[in-house]
Amino acid sequence: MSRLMSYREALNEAMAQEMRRDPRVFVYGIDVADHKRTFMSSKGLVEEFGLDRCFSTPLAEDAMTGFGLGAAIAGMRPIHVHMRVDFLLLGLNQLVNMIATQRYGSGGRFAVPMVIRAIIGRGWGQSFQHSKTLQSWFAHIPGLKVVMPSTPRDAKGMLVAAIRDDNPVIFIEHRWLYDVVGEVPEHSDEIRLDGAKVIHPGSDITVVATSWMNVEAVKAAEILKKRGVGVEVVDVRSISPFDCQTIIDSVQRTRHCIVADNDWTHCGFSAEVAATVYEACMGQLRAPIRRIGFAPTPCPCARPLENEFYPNAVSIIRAVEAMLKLSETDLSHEDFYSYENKFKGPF
Amino acid sequence: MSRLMSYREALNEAMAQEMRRDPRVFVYGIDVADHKRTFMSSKGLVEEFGLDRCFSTPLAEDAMTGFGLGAAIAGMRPIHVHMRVDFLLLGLNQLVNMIATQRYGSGGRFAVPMVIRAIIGRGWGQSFQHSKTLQSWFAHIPGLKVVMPSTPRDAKGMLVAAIRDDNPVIFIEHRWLYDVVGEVPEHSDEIRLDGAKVIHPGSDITVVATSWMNVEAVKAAEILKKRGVGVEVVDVRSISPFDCQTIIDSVQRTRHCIVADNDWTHCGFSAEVAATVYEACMGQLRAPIRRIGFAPTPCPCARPLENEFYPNAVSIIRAVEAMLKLSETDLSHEDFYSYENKFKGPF
Amino acid sequence: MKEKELNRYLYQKAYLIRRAEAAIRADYASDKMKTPMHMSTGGEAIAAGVCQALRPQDQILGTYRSHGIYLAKTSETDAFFAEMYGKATGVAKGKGGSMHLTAVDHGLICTSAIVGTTIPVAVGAAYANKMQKNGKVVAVFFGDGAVDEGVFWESLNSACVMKLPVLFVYEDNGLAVHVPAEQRHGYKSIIEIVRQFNCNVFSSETTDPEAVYNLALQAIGAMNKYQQPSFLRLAYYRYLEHVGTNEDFNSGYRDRAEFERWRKADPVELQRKKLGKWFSEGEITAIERTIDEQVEGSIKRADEAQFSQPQALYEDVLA
Amino acid sequence: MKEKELNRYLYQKAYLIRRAEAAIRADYASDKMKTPMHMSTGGEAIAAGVCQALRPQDQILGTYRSHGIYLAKTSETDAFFAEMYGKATGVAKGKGGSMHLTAVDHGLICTSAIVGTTIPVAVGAAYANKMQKNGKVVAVFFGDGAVDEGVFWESLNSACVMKLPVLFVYEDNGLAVHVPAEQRHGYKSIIEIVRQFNCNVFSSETTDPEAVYNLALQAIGAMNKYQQPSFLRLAYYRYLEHVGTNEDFNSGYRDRAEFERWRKADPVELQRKKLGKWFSEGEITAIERTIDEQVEGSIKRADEAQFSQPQALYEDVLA
Ligand SMILES: Cc1ncc(C[n+]2csc(CCOP(=O)(O)OP(=O)(O)O)c2C)c(N)n1
Ligand SMILES: Cc1ncc(C[n+]2csc(CCOP(=O)(O)OP(=O)(O)O)c2C)c(N)n1
Ligand SMILES: [Mg+2]
Ligand SMILES: [Mg+2]
Repeated sequence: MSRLMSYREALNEAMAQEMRRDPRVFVYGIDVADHKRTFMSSKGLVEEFGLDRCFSTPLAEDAMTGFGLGAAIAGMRPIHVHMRVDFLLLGLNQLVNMIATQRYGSGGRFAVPMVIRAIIGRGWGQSFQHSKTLQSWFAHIPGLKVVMPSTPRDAKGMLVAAIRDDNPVIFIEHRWLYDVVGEVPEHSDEIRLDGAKVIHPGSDITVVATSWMNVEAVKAAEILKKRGVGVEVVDVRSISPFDCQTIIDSVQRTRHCIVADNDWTHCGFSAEVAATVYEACMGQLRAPIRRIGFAPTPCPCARPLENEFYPNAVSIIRAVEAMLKLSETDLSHEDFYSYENKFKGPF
Repeated sequence: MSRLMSYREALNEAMAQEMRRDPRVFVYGIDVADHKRTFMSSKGLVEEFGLDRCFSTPLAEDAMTGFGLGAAIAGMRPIHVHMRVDFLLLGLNQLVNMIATQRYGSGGRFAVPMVIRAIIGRGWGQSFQHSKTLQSWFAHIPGLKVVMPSTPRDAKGMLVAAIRDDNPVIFIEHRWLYDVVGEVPEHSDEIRLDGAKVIHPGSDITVVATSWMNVEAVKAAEILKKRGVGVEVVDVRSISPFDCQTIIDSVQRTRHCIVADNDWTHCGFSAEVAATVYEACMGQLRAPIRRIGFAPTPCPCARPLENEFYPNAVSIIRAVEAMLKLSETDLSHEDFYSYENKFKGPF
Repeated sequence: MKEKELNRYLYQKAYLIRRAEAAIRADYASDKMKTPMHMSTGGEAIAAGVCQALRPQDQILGTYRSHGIYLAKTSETDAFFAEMYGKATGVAKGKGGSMHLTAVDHGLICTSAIVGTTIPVAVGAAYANKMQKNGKVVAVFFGDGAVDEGVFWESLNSACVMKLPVLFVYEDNGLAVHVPAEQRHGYKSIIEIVRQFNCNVFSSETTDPEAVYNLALQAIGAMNKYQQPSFLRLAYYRYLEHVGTNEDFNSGYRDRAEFERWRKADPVELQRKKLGKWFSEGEITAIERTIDEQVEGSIKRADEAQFSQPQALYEDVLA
Repeated sequence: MKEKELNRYLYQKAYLIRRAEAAIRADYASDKMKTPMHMSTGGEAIAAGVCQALRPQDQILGTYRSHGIYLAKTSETDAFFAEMYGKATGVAKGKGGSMHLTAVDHGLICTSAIVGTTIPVAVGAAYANKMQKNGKVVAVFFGDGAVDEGVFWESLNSACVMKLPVLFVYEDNGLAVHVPAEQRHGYKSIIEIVRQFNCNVFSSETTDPEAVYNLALQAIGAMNKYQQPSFLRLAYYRYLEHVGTNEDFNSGYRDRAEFERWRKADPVELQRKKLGKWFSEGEITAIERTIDEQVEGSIKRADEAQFSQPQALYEDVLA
């Protein structure tokens, strides 16, 4: 049975069901147990499972990352939550030097079942210290899994899978997705952590997108469909392991590829996608791959600059038109609803 | 006037000359002033400039990274030294959230003239916590410059340029290079921080290499030259800003490209190079680009596994042969001297 | 400085902060200021008192909650409000917003939205000053949440071992977002801990700007005398929500009664009362009117100013 | 446990560590052990005493300098030496080397070559134990360099506020590589600082394994009684160079005379002398011979064992 629910509720349900099923699962992080409950994604957990299994910690990201590792080795299944991926920069020593290597370094004698939820995404002029994504960083390190679900269904199914996985999983959530509503099954079915998915079919061009950029890409696809242009949107979902085959299959059909990554492009995940697609589709591409991402600058605060910094459906439409040598679509009557309004002020 | 000197001596001379020239320059970091002087690269600096300008610090990478930022804004030109790039993982919050953004965040009101020297490279079974490179991480972040010189001449000239640059520069040194000897000018001439360089000419195939992989690539080129195969080696030198034009020019001549990066490949700098070259050379490449890097695992300790983990001249030779559809060269009489012997035990 | 003059300055600073934030509160709902606001209201004594004790060439650093120290150190409101409105005339041309204030000419080095991050930066600036023998004092403001972070301890330890002229100003409101200090601190008293370092320690619960000023002078004096850092703990009550411009006494994590207690010793009112000793009510009102006009003028200019041009996005990344 | 038995156990542990490291020293120059060696020699009392105070199910974590605690906790040498020689039969199949020892069945969780990194891991393990109500004690060993790092303070604070059963063992040799503590610590006494936390504090300069054992028992007792962490400072002298198997008294940063002073109270000799109370010289020698043979046998097997196959490189990355 499926019901409609928001991405936020889907995350919440995944955690609640897993905590009911498995007493080893617990959730912790700065402010997770306060009345705002990490944008309400941990709503009800304190009430149902108590402060032992859902708690706020001192402001100590480095230690609290290692804390999760210790708890995982000693038999628990921790979920560490970061209100902003930027704060995880304080925990990278533990993540990279310790968490990613401990199974290998013990010759496989133990596993590290741990989930790190990190929230990304635009806010309200939050500027350069609250706006990073960093999926290419995490994916670069062997020993970590990295996923970025973009629908409520995937949010639930992939979070369930991540919690049950015996490896460290970095689970990256764009906050504008929190209010996206979709069908979500009641049961806690796992959705695999290593599969891309075609979320909008089309035969003229492939747009490979991550996280929020899928919403923008689907919007672009819907608009272009009206003039008969078929945009296939592939939601990468898993950054590492990376399911390149689904993408390659699509590009081999459309022979055109745009990568719309929710991040900077230089040395980013979009480079990995482009390099992989080029290699597999040598001689089959009709045009060079176009990579779309953040402007190569720190993120500015003021709205007009911020709007320049972030790519969106319009950037994708213009890139498709350029690649397919089409005239510019008249967008003056299109309604580009922004989820940002749901996150209105102050943060 | 040029003399022969080692990479180690070249680094030392660059720092000494700049410290003589500019009283604002100082060098600091864990153990920089002890009797081992960071593999002797800071030899003589304490004696000539005193402990105020060359000092060891508490073990506090996070604070000491921010310390450099503060000193730079307040008028100094700090050089922060890390015996291992892996230790810089403790300073990434300062590096990424603060150092890379402060100029932007002040609307350009001040600059951050700071050099971070980080040593990389194989040692003596040092395994997974002392073997990372991370150039793609640094290069991914706007606001940082990232360089990896591979010759004594470049070590000196680029370190001089980095010290004089008004931006934060990450200066990555492979320890096996420390004993490489070459011509180095006496004067402190700057070598630009944004230029790749052809270090071995050839017309059949381009090998784009970073850091130590240049030594391996040149060795491969010399061996293959004997059978008439022309390998052009391009030393990237600058990871960010990235001089793609020199590479593209070479590949457009040779129509074959191998990227030999001193790092993991997934979401690494080699992906950026490949994506960029593919884009610029659409329809001109005779074969898919081959990316060579570390095995996708943490670095193991035991020598036979370590040897599998690291690519070398032989991996490059085999890749060239495969791409050019040549038979395997007989390497049984080749002498693959390893600089590792100079770094023999224990670290 | 004469007592009268000193107290007038202190009031001007405190009133300016209160007044400027009131103006932000009044216009924030219009959505023109698209930047997350962390208000200083309630903590004016600290900003006014410490900044008054510093000289123009002395340097300060702060957090995302730094309207107070910006205004107290600079007395400037044009570039301040322009930044709140995201305009090209702002301190950072609109690139930084409320959480990233700089005023290099006035000695405000920077403020930061990542907890604890400016503490080591202050230590480095102190080192630079020591090397340059310029006699500058660096003061860094941070909260009771920041001391949870390892970087505070690394910085404190490093400054103490290096004997650097840095003043650590611990702004103790007992909360990190909504989590009280008792749930985050595994000790009874931070000052007893810091006392064990080679550091001078001062502490007070006062809301009187003048008392803060005197304590800051002492702390700076000790720093110079003993050639080691000083640590100054100052308690205050955060009147408004953690981020945003509203009260939040109905959200359950704290009690309005506590606010009412602190409100009785409101720093701005307290300082105003003291002025009565030297100034008539009319004179005080005149001081206030001048500041009101300054603020209103700055807001008007900020509102009318242009945003940075789109290409400004790409500027200032590298020198 | 009877005093006699206890002292024999302590001597067996101390002698095993000394003997195993002597064997490493003897063969290191042959280059068969291609892994950076940080020797425990001189610190045997700490490893033997603390591990003797722990039960088999209790857990420990350490640093790159952890031969001592591995041997004291496991009394095992086959997998140990195989790891030194990089062989498939090693604790980590040769993937870890000297700096990365694990022995999950014996309660050794892990050791790490990045200073300070296992401290928070211990705190997390303590939390897991508390949740699982399994009564296990976690002890984490770290040096006087590790407390320079912020993560020590974050971990200490978190363990204190969460009231976790974790024993912090501060192995104080006064050096981080070659830099003395005075040049890194901005305070006189770490234990006075830690006393200000909600933590039981113990400290000693003893090199007597039995004294360490007794102190560790006290520290664990206090931990259980007061339901809060304990901090145990134990001084010792590092006999050999920071990394490597040689002495380094000629490199100028420390004095052989200091070594000679400590050498008079050498932990292994001290414990051996005490055994005279219960054992004849012949009995003691027999104890030693058994260990000698164990070590020699393990080295022989390690030397003869196979390296992991090349494809093993790719195994154990993910579960
Ligand atoms: C490293 C980091 N972790 C978490 C946050 C989220 N955060 C923002 S403010 C804050 C509380 C800080 O409390 P305190 O230092 O007492 O300052 P106050 O807000 O009370 O002025 C937190 C946890 C952050 N900005 N940076
Ligand atoms: C984070 C980090 N910084 C620097 C180093 C280099 N390093 C290795 S051991 C060491 C000294 C540690 O001293 P201490 O904690 O006292 O341990 P000891 O070696 O004395 O046992 C340093 C600086 C490291 N391994 N990790
Ligand atoms: Mg606070
Ligand atoms: Mg030590």
